[in-house]
Amino acid sequence: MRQKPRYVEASRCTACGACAEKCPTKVPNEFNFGLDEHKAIYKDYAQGIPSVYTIDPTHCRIFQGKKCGVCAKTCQAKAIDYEQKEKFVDLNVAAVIISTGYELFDATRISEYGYGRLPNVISALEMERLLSAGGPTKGHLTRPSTIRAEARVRELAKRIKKAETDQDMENLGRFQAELKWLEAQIHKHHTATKLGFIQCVGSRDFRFHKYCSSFCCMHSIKEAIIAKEHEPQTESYIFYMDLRTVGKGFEEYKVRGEKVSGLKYVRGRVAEILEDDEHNPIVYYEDTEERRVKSMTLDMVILATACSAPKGVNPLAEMLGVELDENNFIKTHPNRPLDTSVPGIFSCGCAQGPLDIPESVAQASSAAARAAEVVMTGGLALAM
Amino acid sequence: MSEEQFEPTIVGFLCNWCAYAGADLAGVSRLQYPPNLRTIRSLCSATVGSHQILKAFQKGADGVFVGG
Amino acid sequence: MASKDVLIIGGGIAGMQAALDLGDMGLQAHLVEKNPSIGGKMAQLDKTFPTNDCTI
Amino acid sequence: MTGNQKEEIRIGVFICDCGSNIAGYLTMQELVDYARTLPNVVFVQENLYTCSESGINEIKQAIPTHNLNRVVVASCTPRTHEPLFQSACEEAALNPYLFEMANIRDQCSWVHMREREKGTERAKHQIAMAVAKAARLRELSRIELGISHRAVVIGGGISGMSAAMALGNMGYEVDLVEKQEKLGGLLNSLNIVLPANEPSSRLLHDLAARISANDKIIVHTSSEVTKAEGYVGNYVVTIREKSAENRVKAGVIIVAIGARALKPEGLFGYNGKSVITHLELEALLKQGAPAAKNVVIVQCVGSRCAERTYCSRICCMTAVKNSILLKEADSRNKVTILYRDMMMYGVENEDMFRKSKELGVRYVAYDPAKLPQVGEDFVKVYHQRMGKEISIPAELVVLSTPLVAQEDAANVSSMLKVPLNENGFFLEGHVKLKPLDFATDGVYLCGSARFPATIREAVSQGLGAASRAAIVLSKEALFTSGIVADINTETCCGCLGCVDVCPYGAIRFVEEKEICQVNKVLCKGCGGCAATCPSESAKLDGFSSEQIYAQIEQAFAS
Repeated sequence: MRQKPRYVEASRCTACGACAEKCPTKVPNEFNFGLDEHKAIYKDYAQGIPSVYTIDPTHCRIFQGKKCGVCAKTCQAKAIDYEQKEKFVDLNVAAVIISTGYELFDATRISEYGYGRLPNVISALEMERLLSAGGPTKGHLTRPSTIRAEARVRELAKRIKKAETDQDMENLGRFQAELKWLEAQIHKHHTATKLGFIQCVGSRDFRFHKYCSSFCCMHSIKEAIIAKEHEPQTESYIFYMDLRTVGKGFEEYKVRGEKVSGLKYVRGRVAEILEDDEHNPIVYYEDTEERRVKSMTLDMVILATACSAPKGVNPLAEMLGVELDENNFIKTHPNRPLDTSVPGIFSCGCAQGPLDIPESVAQASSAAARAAEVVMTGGLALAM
Repeated sequence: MSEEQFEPTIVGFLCNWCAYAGADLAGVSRLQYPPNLRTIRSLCSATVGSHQILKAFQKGADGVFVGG
Repeated sequence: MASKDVLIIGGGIAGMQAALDLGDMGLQAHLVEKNPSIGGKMAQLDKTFPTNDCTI
Repeated sequence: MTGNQKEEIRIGVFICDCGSNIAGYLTMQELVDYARTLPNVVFVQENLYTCSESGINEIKQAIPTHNLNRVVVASCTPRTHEPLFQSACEEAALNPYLFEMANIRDQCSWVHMREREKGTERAKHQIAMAVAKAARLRELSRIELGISHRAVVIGGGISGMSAAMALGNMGYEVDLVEKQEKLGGLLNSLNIVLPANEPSSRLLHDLAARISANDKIIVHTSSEVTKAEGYVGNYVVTIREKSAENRVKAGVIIVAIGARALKPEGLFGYNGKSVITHLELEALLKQGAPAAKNVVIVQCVGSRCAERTYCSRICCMTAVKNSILLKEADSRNKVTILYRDMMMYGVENEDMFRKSKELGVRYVAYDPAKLPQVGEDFVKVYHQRMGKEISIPAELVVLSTPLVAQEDAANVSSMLKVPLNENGFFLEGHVKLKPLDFATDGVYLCGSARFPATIREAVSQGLGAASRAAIVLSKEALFTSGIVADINTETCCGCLGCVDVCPYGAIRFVEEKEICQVNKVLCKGCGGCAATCPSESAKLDGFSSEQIYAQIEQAFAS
């Protein structure tokens, strides 16, 4: 096992955050999908465990050969250690549980949906971060085009200042014009209130994953309901093939979404997404109930991206000798849902295929039970 | 007492599992609020009885906040 | 003596729960996560249905 | 305890700088000076980091040196650091419940970073409040309980068998109690099961053989659990086997009573002959394919409706599985599935769904407002895409009915004091994070008793429930929390208010004395009873009214 260095001594760090406050380097925040920034010494999220900060060596000035060391000076607990090396730890174990989870399908592969190209087409997990009080917009549904425009406004303000000191009249005029135009734009479509949720993005699609990702129907319905709670004017349209409300309380939740939160469920596959000149996405879809091709202009589109096997799973599977299925999920025995092709190695959660949270939690306990059986019988239970 | 000088004291009964944790998180996130609150940790907002709320007013609270 | 430890690869909700169960049974569980914090995708969720509880 | 009350109260206060996190925004010297003036405070110390090794050592040394019998730490939040400081007290031979914290970082210095003076004022009050509470703290102890290292599993279907198997393999004694004559539950009535694609009997025989080979597992068939008394670690369960009654001691109980298929009397012309259920179809398929050339399967019969609001999860895949078997028996058979949404979630289901389409199974979506009409040898349905009603020939109509709660679910629920939801399925501790636990410790849940589950899911949940149960069984003893409720026997008038609000079933009405009594083992210290009690007889040790009043008073101290 290889332990990556944090460059922060975990036993000393008190997670006070003074280092991050003083750190001069800003880095796009991957946890929030680059919708905001954190410092080069950071924690993924405020309640993260272990409650210890980590230095990102690809951005920290010290690791870029520049002068800095601010965090080491700030830290009174003397926890910063730029010399920390990666550690190799050998473990002797009786059982292994693979719970490597999943990766989200890369929606840029469906070019007709414009993800990555159209600013107001986002993924469902990005939507989570927008809705989160701990996220980049503190839970306000600011359109990503606006977030970008606001960042540009801040940058322009800086540039204008510089142009003023440098007496660079040519650029000054240009920047001022852009600033004026942007400021007018920002106020026009600040908050997204007309939302479209597109289901089966990468799932149930022969080009990508044939399978159903199981959790996305409920995920979209939940996001639409929460969006309505945040902003009562919100209108949401969910474009689906089948709404798979198979869990406990799911069907009831779906019905509540329609009756109480006014969600509109539209049975139909979306063919393409374009945008108008105000970055409003236009969705073209086939309404199968009315048997017509229609279009709808929205403020923001949320793609329910599929559950894909994580990329790193192949070398891991090879190392452990476990078989994968055709989708690169860990293959399990049909009647023994935790057992992989190798005795003593178990798998739970989305590593073995799409699952929702309670099923994952239940499986995790089951995997623990299987591992405990092996440990407590000294391996005898493997034969069972 | 003039309006400008009025400094209310607010007693906050906070549930250990949510509102108290929320107040901690406000700190972790360095959110700033006026220092007029005095917090009391309770194990559940259901434990905060009317007697305790009345006691707080009786002793001079200008407001009582029950978070849970 | 044969090892009584269990290795868990991946510190999302499933890995965490498996580690907790094993730990609570008194077994040594090694939870390996490639990111600085455990929690996986679930930590990125805002709230969960049907109760709309927060996830953390 | 009386000796304690007379003893002089000597409080030590430790004020943490947290590097610059507190010291940078509050005036520490003022806090130290102020703390010295508080009643009962005999020692005050400022630390750079109270939680560091040296800070902890200072607490441990100060307790004997200054004869402290209460400790207050003013620093960060008790939610993360209380256990650390409590164990420091314990190591210095001070009862850990004589410790209190004042939160002057997360809830003070960090949120008043630009208001040194008023922030310091607030910190003073928070310290005074903690000191006042500390003066009123009582020694509490954790109660130690023995454990019966034995489990009772109620229900011998696939999930109960899996749970028993796992616990048996871990070395625990298990009583597996099944009402019917043989193990297997619903699986006994099924034909081919998925995803193994083999007769259900194979899976059943395999599991039953492994169970009978395990000498830790005692199987009780034609048996019922009639009574369960006690609490986690110490249940006494009465099992009625035929006419004999047996009492066993068990540490945990697993509820695996399963579910039953709804018989759709009065729906869609159900007659058990030409209009049948899937269970009846599976029985026919075991004998070979039925003679019908035209089969129509109707989904959501008696589910996703006003009467039963839920989707039963497994009926779509059952319908698709059987449609494939009908097609494979004779490819000329015409099979049509009338559906609302095809709930073919996951990898294998979607594969199977596609396979059925390749074999020529037809799918027609229907609108629940325009239900299909079952006639003599046809089914009429409004075809949404064609925009008109069509008539499909059908010699055999199969109704996909949901799994519904067992008739005795309510009995089991009241016997074990665990809740049911509005549809009669057992209600887990938390829908996302504790799917196999109940709020009550020591009772666990798996399989279709919780909610309709596939075979794989039922197996997985059975094993999972075993894991949750093993957490209790693996311990030599259980310790209760020190912070539990207590009801004053003098003032309690037996109004039962507390019994109603207690979510853990920890309060009992003692009839002979007409008062309520707390079972300290089950009590989780939530304090609901204390808030409800009209006479303030119910108190929460460690959060008593007296202590809170003292805190309130100090919130205004000048």
